[in-house]
Amino acid sequence: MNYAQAACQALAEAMRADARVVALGEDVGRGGIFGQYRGLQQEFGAARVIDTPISEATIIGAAVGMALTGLRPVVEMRVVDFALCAIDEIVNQAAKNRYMFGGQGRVPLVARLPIGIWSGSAAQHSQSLEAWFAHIPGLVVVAPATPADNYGLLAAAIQCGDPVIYMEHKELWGLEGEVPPQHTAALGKARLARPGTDLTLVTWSKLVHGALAAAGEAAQQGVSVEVIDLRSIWPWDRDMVLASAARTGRLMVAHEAVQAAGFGAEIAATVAEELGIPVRRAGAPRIPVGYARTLEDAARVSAENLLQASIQFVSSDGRKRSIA
Amino acid sequence: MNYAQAACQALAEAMRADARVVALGEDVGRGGIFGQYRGLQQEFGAARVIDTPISEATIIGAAVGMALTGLRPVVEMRVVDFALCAIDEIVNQAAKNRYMFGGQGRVPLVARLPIGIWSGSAAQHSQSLEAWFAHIPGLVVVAPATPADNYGLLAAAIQCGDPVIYMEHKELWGLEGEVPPQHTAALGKARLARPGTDLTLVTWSKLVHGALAAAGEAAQQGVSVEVIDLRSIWPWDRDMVLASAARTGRLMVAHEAVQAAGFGAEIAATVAEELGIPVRRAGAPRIPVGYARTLEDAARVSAENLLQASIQFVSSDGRKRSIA
Amino acid sequence: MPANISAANPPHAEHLLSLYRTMARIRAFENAAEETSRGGVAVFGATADATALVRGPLHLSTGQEAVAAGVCANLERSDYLTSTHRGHGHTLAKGADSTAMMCELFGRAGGTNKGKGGSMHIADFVVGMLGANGVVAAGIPIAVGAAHSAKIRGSSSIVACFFGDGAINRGPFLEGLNWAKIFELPVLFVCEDNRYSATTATDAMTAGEGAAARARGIGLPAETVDGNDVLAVDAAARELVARIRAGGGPQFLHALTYRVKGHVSVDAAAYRNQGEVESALESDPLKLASRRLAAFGVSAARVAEVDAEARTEIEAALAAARAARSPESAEAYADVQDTGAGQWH
Amino acid sequence: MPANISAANPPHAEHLLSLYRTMARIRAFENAAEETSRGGVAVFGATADATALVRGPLHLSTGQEAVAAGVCANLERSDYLTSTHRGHGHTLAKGADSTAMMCELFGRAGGTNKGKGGSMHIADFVVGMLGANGVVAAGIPIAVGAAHSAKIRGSSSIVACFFGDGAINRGPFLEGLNWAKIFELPVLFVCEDNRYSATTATDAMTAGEGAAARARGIGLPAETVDGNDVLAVDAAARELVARIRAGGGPQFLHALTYRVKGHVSVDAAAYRNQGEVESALESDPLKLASRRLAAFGVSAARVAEVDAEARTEIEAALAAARAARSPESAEAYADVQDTGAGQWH
Ligand SMILES: Cc1ncc(C[n+]2csc(CCOP(=O)(O)OP(=O)(O)O)c2C)c(N)n1
Ligand SMILES: Cc1ncc(C[n+]2csc(CCOP(=O)(O)OP(=O)(O)O)c2C)c(N)n1
Ligand SMILES: [Mg+2]
Ligand SMILES: [Mg+2]
Repeated sequence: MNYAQAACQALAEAMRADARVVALGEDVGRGGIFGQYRGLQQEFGAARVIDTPISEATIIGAAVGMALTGLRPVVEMRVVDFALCAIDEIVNQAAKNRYMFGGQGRVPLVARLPIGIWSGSAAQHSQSLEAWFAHIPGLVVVAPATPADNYGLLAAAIQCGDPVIYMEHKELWGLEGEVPPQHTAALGKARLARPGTDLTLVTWSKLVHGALAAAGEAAQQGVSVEVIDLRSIWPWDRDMVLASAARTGRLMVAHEAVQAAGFGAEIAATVAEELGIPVRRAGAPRIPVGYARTLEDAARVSAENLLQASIQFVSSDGRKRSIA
Repeated sequence: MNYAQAACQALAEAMRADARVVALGEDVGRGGIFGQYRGLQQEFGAARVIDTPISEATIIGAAVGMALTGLRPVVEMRVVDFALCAIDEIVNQAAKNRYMFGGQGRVPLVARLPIGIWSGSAAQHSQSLEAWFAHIPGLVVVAPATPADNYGLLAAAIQCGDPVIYMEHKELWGLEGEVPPQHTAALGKARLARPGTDLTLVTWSKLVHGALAAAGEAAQQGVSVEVIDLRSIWPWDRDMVLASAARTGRLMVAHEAVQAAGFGAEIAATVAEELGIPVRRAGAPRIPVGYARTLEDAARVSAENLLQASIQFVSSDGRKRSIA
Repeated sequence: MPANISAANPPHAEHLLSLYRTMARIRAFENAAEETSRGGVAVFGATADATALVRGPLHLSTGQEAVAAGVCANLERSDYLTSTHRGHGHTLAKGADSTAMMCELFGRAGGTNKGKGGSMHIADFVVGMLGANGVVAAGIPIAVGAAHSAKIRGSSSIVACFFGDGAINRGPFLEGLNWAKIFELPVLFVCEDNRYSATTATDAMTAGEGAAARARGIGLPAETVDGNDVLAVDAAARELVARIRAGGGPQFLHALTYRVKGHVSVDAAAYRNQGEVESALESDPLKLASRRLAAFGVSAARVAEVDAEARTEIEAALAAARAARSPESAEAYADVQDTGAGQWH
Repeated sequence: MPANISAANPPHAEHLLSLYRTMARIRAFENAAEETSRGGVAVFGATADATALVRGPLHLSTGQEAVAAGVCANLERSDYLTSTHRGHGHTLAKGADSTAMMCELFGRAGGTNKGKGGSMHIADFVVGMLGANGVVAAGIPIAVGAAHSAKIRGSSSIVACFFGDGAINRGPFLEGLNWAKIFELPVLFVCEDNRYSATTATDAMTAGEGAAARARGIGLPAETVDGNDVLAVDAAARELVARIRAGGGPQFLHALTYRVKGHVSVDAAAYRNQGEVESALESDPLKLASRRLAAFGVSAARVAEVDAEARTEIEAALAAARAARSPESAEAYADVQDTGAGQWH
């Protein structure tokens, strides 16, 4: 089953089990442009799988109104970049509603905002903004890396009673992988993707696959890298990360997002505060993603980057500059 | 001269010197609701100090069009919270324009997005989102703490050829302070607000004043805190911060913004990576700002908090938990 | 309070008196709120001190009460309502308890929002009041979603969506009306046109013929009404609500009124001319209604009694709010979210 | 190429031939782009491989060329234009060089955008083309700002602002039109209505009578035109542009056309019925124009010659783009910003 089909199945099962679950967004009636809603309008009808106008602000805003009044909307934004047209609705409305109104209402909506570089699509279609949403109280933020987790985490997100920013990856839709029957994945729990002893490498989304490739290669070179697939960005699995980092004595965080003020900073800062061990980050340079492949590649964090950074880190004293 | 007047003067001088400088936004014609545009429409006319409809998306979008075609717009958003209605225009348009079009155009606009808790105004008027903009390539991010810097930095921002997110503080408008004639302040340069030897405390905006109060008190208690007013969030003055932290051996970053994924994480992570010294953060809890004073106070970082955190930090071994 | 029909007061007089009562309660509530808000906010040159009981920006609907009263008289408790930053009137008219509301304005734990929202976020979900909103026009999509939900759930609830004249220049106005119409949703859009957007006369910022013309351009039937004449508002709303309940889809009401006070309580509104305000005061909705009541043969004493009752109610609300407790600091950490709620992480 | 007026080809025929030439160039450019884009993007079930010369989503305006040609024939080089994701036609018609454009689609350093933008962000500021845009409706406020700027600077430039039928349901449509009208700005809004928004038939998503009715609701004069008839578009645009240049404020043109291809090049558009497409092909704008040319007495050979010239031009563009160099990695770090540009910090 591929990543798109896995999400589709989780949504279909949720819709079968609970009449309150609806889906809405542009092009969902024809299955979504990535096939992530395939067959759903046929099964559940146009009243529950709702084609909408190109009105991102109102797609989210209406979902808030739906959620407050008894539905559990799953909201399609196509890519996180377009959700920037609906930020008031996500941040000022969905995220704050429960608090601002003293718990009178709840906003159980799932907003699908895929992240990542979408090859050849350039600056306005290639952003990874998970750090933004982690910064906003009231939101849960999820970023599945595999078909199994896209199944399990989407199911969990629909169950969650609060707004979930559900960040699939723009280029994982076709990824094949096994989805064990009745597979579950809990919000806030990371996955130990590969055990290791010299270095803890924390990452999420598509880069998990790059990290695993790097770890495999590093092992050949005698460096044992533990790879953690964070899966949830908020809440993030501090326990697993801190335990692993305490054990290996070194932490590296890698993400596709721009490194500056990315979520890697939160993890690195936390580990530095809590454990005082050496930390490193590997994120994208602070440049927009360019169109030409050479430019796009300059904005990518590759398996090769992670391999080199890991080996260099393990063989260093842990600080980048000496204190004069 | 107060903080609002200082900005007003910088803008007036820029408008006198350069016919390309215009100001636009809601209520600017009556001086702005904080007096930050007082007298400007009288002096420069309604064609250059432009009253606009309540259309945040188009206020920024139009400013992009103006900037591309020869003007230097200064854009009023009242508070950063309302700028959330214009995020596509800031992030996908203003920030990426120069790059995406291969340098054909430049977007010399200054968007004024005041941050901070605005007492009694609750969740939708009390956010500090500087970390968001620091994460976006193409943007400069500024947060002045004093009338002098609001004068000098606004002047510098108007000179800057790229989009500047200019973040005054919602509660500093009435702050009085001296503005030396011909005062200048460079983008990207921090200010050593108070020298010290035991701990480097980096902060910005209104909290600079809280940090100075805490440092004064700490000195009484025998702890010498160096306070750095960062002033620019992007680019941030790595040189000054790293040099100071290397000297004192301890870094604390404090900000009014939510601590989780705040810009303090970037600074703490950088210092940990570069120097391997103990780091700490003091930001707001991850909760929306509540209305009642007790609730609002729970979301504030106070001078008292900073004092306690500083003293505890200096007297600790630098890590929060012991590695088992 | 059910209308007390007697021979001396024929039904239409009683109905008007009941509308008047709603307006009088709103007026009394807001006068009290204004009184207790002095020193509460730093804006328009005012400085805040720590003494105010009502903190932060306080937006009064003084002079606009007929819109809230006339529209809400046609709503059931099970209907929904979304409002703006200027929402006390809508909330009271929808049936919220004035004591719980005053407690909220005082930031008390027993307020409608547990002290978390204040005036600008006043809400009472139990009576279907889904919230004031600090962001202009942001209530529109939420209202539309609530109506969409009612339709999907097969509920008979309808939604009244209030917004100001300034809001029709924001994107969600277009998006929300379009959405409501293509899905034929049960929403009554109410543009409460008080001629101002903060310090700006809205007219100069609004192209074309205004709210109703725009609504029609998006395919919605639209009526314009004298928003200071509570009977006119009531009659128009009755008609539009009946169409909505009959499945006629979204309807639009443009109510012309006037913002008698400043934008927020500390705004002296020196930017407009006093003559304009004075002539507007001539058509104060309570004044108009009491003249009409007199014409209907309702005695001045009876009207004064209603005024007095309203004042008494609000005095009691004030006293209760004064005595009520503030939330504990720890309560700041509740109601955030179930998964991932913490203090710092 | 200046029109070559002769006795055999009276002026209107030469004018039509020149419009035809623009359309033929667009058609040839897009056919070539489509050809070289195979394997370039993962969407609609397609998978991307590394071989494509044109990468990423490629949106073709095949069948819509008359709108670009007819409108831009009335613009000066000093006028501005903003476009959408489907912007090759507008860009060529505004005067951009096809080789520089093809280089951009190939991601070459010598492309209009130095390889940084690609098809979806094609721009040529030298001819006033301020950019395609990957965000629906986002060009509208930018166009309005450019017009506002022209007015402030006392420039005589006007702005043509192209957007699709789907864009009229986004907030910036309302905000931008309102803004243009209250400031009486020199903008020609052009809704290029190809009946589809990605896989969705726009009609069902659009309340009321559509684009022109909405524009009128906001106070703008609006005309509707057959967008496949290049002479009709040209005539309507000439009239509206003349009004704008005469200080008549913003004008609105609703051009009805049809999206012949899928949303992006890999979209087979299986969601619509083939009959619809076939009947649309009957009124293909090039076909219509060549029939009209024949009626005007222009020989088929003359038309074929124009077609051939267009193909030759695009062959040359393709060859140049194939031969051109890609940007160096280091160029990824240029054009970000002056202050605060760095690699990671
Ligand atoms: C998106 C947004 N922009 C600006 C503001 C600041 N603001 C608060 S109320 C107001 C005026 C609103 O005018 P109108 O909609 O007519 O409502 P009124 O205040 O007259 O009731 C403004 C500009 C805001 N709250 N939200
Ligand atoms: C704000 C936003 N939402 C969604 C998209 C995805 N998208 C790209 S083109 C398109 C359809 C646009 O339809 P229309 O405006 O009619 O233009 P057309 O493609 O027909 O030329 C959509 C939904 C986008 N680019 N931007
Ligand atoms: Mg108003
Ligand atoms: Mg279209």
